[in-house]
Amino acid sequence: MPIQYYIYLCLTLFSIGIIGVLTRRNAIIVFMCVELMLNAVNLLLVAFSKMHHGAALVTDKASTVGIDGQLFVFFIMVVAAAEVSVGLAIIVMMYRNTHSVDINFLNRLKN
Amino acid sequence: MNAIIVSALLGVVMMFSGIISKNKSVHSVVAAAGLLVLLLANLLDSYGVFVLNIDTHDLFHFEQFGLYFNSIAIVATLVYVLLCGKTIENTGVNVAEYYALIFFVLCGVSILSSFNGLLMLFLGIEIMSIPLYILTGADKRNLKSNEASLKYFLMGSFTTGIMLMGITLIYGATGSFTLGLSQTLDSGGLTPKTSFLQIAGLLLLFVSMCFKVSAAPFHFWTPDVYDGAPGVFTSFMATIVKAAGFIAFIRLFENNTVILGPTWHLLLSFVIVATLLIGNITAVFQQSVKRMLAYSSIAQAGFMLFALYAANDLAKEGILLYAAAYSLATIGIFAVLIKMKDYTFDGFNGLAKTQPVLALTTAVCLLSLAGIPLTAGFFAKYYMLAAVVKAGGALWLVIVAVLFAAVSVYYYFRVIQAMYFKEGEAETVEITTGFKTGLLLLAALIILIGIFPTLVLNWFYF
Amino acid sequence: MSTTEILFFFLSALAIFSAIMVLVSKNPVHSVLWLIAVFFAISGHYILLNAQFLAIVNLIVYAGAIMVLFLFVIMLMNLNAETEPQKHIWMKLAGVISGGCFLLMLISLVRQTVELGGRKAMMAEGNIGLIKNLGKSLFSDFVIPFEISSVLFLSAMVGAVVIGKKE
Amino acid sequence: MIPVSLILIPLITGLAAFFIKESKLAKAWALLSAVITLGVAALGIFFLPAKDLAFDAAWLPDLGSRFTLMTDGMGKMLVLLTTVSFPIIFAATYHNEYKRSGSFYGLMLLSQAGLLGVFLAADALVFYFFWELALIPVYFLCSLWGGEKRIAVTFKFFIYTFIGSLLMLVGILFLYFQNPEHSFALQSFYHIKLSASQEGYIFWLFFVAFAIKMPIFPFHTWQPDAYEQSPTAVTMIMSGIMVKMGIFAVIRWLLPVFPNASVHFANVIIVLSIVGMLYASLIAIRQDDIKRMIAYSSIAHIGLMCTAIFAHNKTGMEGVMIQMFNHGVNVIGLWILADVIEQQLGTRKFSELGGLAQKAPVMAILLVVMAFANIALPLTNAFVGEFLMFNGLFQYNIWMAAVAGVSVILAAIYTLNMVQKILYGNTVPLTEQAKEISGNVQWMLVILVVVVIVLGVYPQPMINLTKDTVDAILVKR
Amino acid sequence: MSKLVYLVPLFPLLGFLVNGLGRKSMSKTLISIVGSGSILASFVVSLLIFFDVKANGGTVVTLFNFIDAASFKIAFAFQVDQLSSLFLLIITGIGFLIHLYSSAYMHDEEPQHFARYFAYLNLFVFSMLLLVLGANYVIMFIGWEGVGLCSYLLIGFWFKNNNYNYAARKAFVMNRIGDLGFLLAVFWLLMKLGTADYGSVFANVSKLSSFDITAITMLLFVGAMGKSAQIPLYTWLPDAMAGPTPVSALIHAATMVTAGIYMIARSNILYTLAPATQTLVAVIGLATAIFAATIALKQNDIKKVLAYSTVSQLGYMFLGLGVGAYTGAVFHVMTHAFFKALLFLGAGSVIHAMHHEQDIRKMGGLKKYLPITHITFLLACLAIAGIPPFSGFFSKDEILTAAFGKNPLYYFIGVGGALMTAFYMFRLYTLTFLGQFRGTHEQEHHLHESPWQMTLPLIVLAVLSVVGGFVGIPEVFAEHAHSLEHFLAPIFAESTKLAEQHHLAASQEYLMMGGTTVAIIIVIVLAVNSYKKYKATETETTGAAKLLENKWYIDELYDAVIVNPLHAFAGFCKNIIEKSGIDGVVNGVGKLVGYGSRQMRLLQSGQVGNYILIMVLAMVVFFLIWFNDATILRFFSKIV
Repeated sequence: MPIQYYIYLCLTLFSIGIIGVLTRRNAIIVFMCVELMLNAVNLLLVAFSKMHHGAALVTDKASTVGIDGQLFVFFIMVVAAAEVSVGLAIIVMMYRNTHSVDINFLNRLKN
Repeated sequence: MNAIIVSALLGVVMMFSGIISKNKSVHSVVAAAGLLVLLLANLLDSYGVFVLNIDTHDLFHFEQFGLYFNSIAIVATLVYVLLCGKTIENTGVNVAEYYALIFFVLCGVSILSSFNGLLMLFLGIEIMSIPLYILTGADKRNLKSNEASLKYFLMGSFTTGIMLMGITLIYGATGSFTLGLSQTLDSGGLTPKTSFLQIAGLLLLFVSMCFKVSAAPFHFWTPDVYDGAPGVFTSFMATIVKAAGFIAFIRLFENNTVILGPTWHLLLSFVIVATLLIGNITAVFQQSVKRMLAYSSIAQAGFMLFALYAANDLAKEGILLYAAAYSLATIGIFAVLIKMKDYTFDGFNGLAKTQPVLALTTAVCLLSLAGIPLTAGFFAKYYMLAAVVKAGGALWLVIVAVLFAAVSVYYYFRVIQAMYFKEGEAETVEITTGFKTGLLLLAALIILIGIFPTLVLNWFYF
Repeated sequence: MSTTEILFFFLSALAIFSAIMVLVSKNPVHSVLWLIAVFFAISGHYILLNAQFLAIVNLIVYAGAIMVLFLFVIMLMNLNAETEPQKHIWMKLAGVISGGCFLLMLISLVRQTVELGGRKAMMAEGNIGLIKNLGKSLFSDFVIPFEISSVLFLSAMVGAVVIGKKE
Repeated sequence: MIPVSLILIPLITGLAAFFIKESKLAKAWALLSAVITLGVAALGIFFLPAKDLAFDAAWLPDLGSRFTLMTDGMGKMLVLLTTVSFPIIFAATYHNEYKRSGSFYGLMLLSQAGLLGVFLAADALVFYFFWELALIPVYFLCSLWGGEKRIAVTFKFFIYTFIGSLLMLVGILFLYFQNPEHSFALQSFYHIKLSASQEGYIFWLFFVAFAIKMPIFPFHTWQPDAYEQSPTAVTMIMSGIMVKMGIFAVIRWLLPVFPNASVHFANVIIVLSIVGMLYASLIAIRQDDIKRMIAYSSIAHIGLMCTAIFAHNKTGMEGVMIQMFNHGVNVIGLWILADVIEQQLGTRKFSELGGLAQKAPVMAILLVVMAFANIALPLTNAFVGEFLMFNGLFQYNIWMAAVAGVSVILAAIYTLNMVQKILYGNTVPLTEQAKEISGNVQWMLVILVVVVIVLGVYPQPMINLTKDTVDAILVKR
Repeated sequence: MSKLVYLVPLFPLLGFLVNGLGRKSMSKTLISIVGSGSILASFVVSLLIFFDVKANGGTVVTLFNFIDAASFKIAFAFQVDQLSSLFLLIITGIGFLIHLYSSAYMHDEEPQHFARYFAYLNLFVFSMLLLVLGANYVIMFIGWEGVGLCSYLLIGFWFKNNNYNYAARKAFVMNRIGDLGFLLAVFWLLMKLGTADYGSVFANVSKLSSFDITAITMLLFVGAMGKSAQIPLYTWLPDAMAGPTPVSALIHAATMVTAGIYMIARSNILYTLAPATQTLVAVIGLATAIFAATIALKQNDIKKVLAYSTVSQLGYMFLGLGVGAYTGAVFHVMTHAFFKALLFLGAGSVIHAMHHEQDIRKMGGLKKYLPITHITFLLACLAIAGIPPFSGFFSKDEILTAAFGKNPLYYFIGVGGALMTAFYMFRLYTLTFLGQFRGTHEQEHHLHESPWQMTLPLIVLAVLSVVGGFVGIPEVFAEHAHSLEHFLAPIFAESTKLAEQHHLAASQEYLMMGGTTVAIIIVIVLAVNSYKKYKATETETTGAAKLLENKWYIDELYDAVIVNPLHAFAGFCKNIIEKSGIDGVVNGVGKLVGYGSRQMRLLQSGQVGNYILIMVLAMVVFFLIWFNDATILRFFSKIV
């Protein structure tokens, strides 16, 4: 499968994530869109790792080139999980105080 | 390596001390002691003594530069804890946890000072950021604090996404997570012209790093977060963390600037000017000193970016000095600020009469931030400018910078004027003599560095 | 057109469609569900790329743990289409346009990266995605990041506790 | 060792002064320190061989900057001016009471240290340091003890000069990296080879800094306000000594380092200065405030010095040299008198004064002498200086000299206007209870008058003192 | 003897110091003794020097190096020769008499002002001596400005009266204008010759191009205009009458105002080589002579009349200089010093008697009250009118004759002036002494002759003005009778060599003398008759008379053309350019920053959405900046 296809796919997902962040007001949804961005990145990483792996296999049958990419994905998932726990905690704390998850209400701090 | 391990462990230790003792001040003491240990460990590191000897598989690259920065960060944190310990204890119930988080941040800092490869960069930045989201929101009842932390978190995670995309694109182009374009050039497959993919990746990385060091136009979180967060933690964020960000920034790009070529400098000078402009100009008309300091920290970032622009030895020495000078001064000011009842400029009116010592030390710190000679801040700025001039060209940039430095004098001196020349009864919470002596020592240190910057820097050449 | 290609396009289409649905659906709960769909699609891609471990982890961690967490929170706040705040249409438009520009930008660059010409992502075969190999290198070369990520978790945990704990 | 002690004595005594509580003691302390400094300076300048007037020590080795001090004729002369002025200023304002006088005199001494440092420094970085060190105490002095508009005014003054010095810093850096010897040493700066264009813009970086300090039209607007608002003792320092920093710097750091540029831009600068002279003189004519009038007249005089510098001939340069000293003496004398009047009658407005000559003849006489020194009457010190300077300018360009000469007439107008409005005419209710000036002030003024006359009749020693500098500077071209 | 020349200025200086410092402690008598004594002492020395010079020529006495600059040396040296020694005598001699006179005239002042007066007067004599003794133009300039200072101080001696102060300031400033010219001339000399010593300048005069010489002489003459009150810089002199009368006598008649003549006579060679300047000098001199005379016709203040007559007489001297009759000019300086001083002192004595009444319309018939004053005054009038054999006749005649030689027109205009002189002098005389007293009663009651300190100088000067002319008897009467000319010959040797001599036929000279004398006598009779029966009338004068009474409105003209515009422009600079212009720009920058600050704060909207939006847009921009080589644009064009 040509790598460009994966790139286009992932960039599209990524951009959709960005657009989500920009268009939604619900903090949770915004956060979800961020997760979407991360997933797009993950997929792209895997695709690249396979690409490099394939290129390496031509010369060396036992090469493990590209494995770092997949491990990177693993770490991204780890971090994502951690972020989610913290993020949701913050959102909940916010909700406790304001009974709203609308980011447009976050305007006490400005100028 | 020592710093990373020890700071992680110390984080755990702090949690235990939280379980064992309910006496808050104990935690501060433990933290201070821990920091001393950490400092020791880090110093040992540079002499080749390791807590435990592991093969880092080239994921780290320990060099004097990074280790030395660690020591600066640790010392700064120590000063911070000694000066602001009391306030931390009054911020909330989870004092021990706060300290633990601070230690985790330090762990992230020490990762960022020696990472080799984008993986560790990513992890380091996350370890540094996640505790900060918490600390920002530490004042749970305070809506501003909540808001700040949520803003910080949302934008931070968004930037994480951007950064990861950048890393991915680089990986796609080079097939490795190691730094620098040098490998990519000689490893064939690529046309001698650096690949667009890679450039795109680097740009995204650049953007995300700009966000972390609050360089315009990615600075927007800074004023709100610094303003909203509890003063103590703002001080920590604005100093050590930010400096660490710069160290990471420089280590990330120092080898690449050559290949990135002229457009890179164009882009960077654009960012620098924008940062200086927004930071300085916006700071002028702030009413709250805290928010003014937030903007001034943006302005200072603009100056620190010069190190990136020049990317030569002078710049690396300079950024270390800048980190030290800037951190010390800012910590000093915040230490005083959080003792004030009123964070506005008028709140400082007549401080010189009610609290001469505080006024004096604040003045010294402000002078240092303004870059007046005989204070550490002067040589910090001096190194930055010198580095750029040495790198050649871009004299216009330097001139712009000094003009903005003059503007910065305006808002820094507003505080001095309030303290010394305006009539008023500045109200503070009770001040211990220990605190005063601490401040005096800090001021003395700032002036000492200001007269003999090489005292700090000669360390750098052993 | 081989099955892989068919699957690829199907999964891609699914992923993009559900991603869009995440954005457009008024009800947060629906968004979550659509997002889960996206994750499934991506896991499918992993399998296509023979990255079985990641495929599983993705399902467990993301689709499983994280999304459920989201769901809980949303239920907890019982958010629904009515309570869902909407951005002003111009803001939305601006968001879409700028996001689109970003996308076009990157795509244009990709299209002109000559060295990608003819590079393929190896499908179906290649064993680096297998748990055995990943585990080997994770616990040899990448043990330090592994440990460090534990620190990360620890701090996240502490943070969550600090934030969540009642005073 | 002499130069170091010249800087250290005021520095240390100044820092010590901050801890003195009662004002009597503080005054005595400051006076004592100033006198000691004067003694040391006199010893060094008149009795010791030249080698004792140089000092060199490592300071920032890896920055290529050494703590180097040296004195040529001009340096000696200005050190003399500084060290002479301070005791006189302290003694003359001895009866003025300042709140927290400890800090006041501390800052005064610090500024003295800074000034001496500027005049002695032979290393660009050291020079810059002292340049600022001289500025900051003055900023605090003005803002703390000044008039009611002090904060805004002195702040303007501070930022104005600060911008200038920062630009100079950029210039210094640039030169440093152009310098093959990688040093900030003055001597090595003299050998730097710059391309014409580089010389062009770096020259301006420096000149703007100095022009603001002098000040040269149109960078002068901070000055009258600052002089008016700051306590007179400080004003004396500013106009008596600090403005000389600018001129000194131009002569030592500008002409030799940028020989071609300073010739190339000479016309621009001279025209600017001449415009400034006439402009300031005209404004002085319309002033109703003693301090502002003196301020503007001093702008005019400085302008003349600047023209003479850029006339690039020895005659003019000699004139500048001695005029730096003379202007310092004269203007300090005028300030003392202005202070006396303000202290006594609480006003500086001509329109509210008059007939003082009847009440205080001694003061009247002294004021008249100082006034005529200010308009460079022959046999007063200023005449010699202005004679030489105009002469130099004349050699450079007849018409410029002729136009600039008009300022001599204007000077007569505004100075005599002041004398007449203050001293002559009938007394007004305010001046009815005016008293004769007190002993110490009187004696200080008498000393100044003696200096004025002696240097007016026999200026040769001054000329000889600074001859070496003149030759050295102009030999460079 | 000449080696002791430094004593001459030294004594007055000492007198100045003693009187100045001891003014609190000394008695009036002591003060006047010190004051006058010092001058007497230097007069004695001057006499000795004079004869020394007469016997064995002049010399230069160098005291010390004044300025030893890179491009020139200026010695503090004294020039002792015929010219300077002659002036020494005039200055110290008349100076002494006037000091003596003052000791009585100023007796009403309280001691310290009395002392101040004498101090100033001594200081003046000192500077005047410097002026004439200086061996180079710089020293001369020192004296030149010094006398200006003293005149300033003495005009404003009664400083309570602000009009006096303004007069003083006017005098000083106008002198300054002249001094600038002088100074520039000196610079020019120094630039071209590297020296200002008379000796070397006159020796190297050949080194100067004719343009240089013309320029230098012109500039010097500007200086002379200021000091010697010539058109257009004369207006200060009448106002200077604000000073005490003896001061007017000494400074504004006898000595200071003749400095210009001295200076030109001193540099006669330069002038002889600059015919253009000479013509200018002659014309200006003549114009001033006539112009001032016309004004004098209608003045009613006794001192004002004398002042304008002084201006006019100075004009004659310049005419003399202009036509190359240097000796004549100097001669007239001398005689004029005698009779004009006498006139002023006489006027002083009158004013003294009249209790500071100066308006001649309120006088009259003083003949019987002040006999001595009257006689001496009459003699002086005859002298100035130029009635032979009084001194004025000879000197004026010499000048006019020379003028005739140059250009008959000069002569006739000059004679016209002389006639006017005669007229207004005798108008003055008649109104003052003849007819009957028009003053108030208690004035009349107090009228009395002045004490001996005042009358003695009058008598001495009267004698001098009668016989003073005999040192310069025209050649036509007797060969080598003109002893002054022979005495001064060495000074003017060069010029006389250069200037072509035109000797008139003796008969013609007799005719001219006779003619003028007759005319003058007629005018005198006319004047006396027309004013003998004068009654003070309040009728407003009209037409030409009004014009003359108001001095041709010259002061008003100057105010309108120069003073007021300057003042207005200064105000414009102060209030508009400075405040709004330059300082406005400076503050404007500050305001700009403030404005920018307030605007930029709005950027920080507080909305996370906006923040992120801006970030994304910034990223897009960055990409565009980076791939500015149209990479992206190319792609977009491909899509479209």
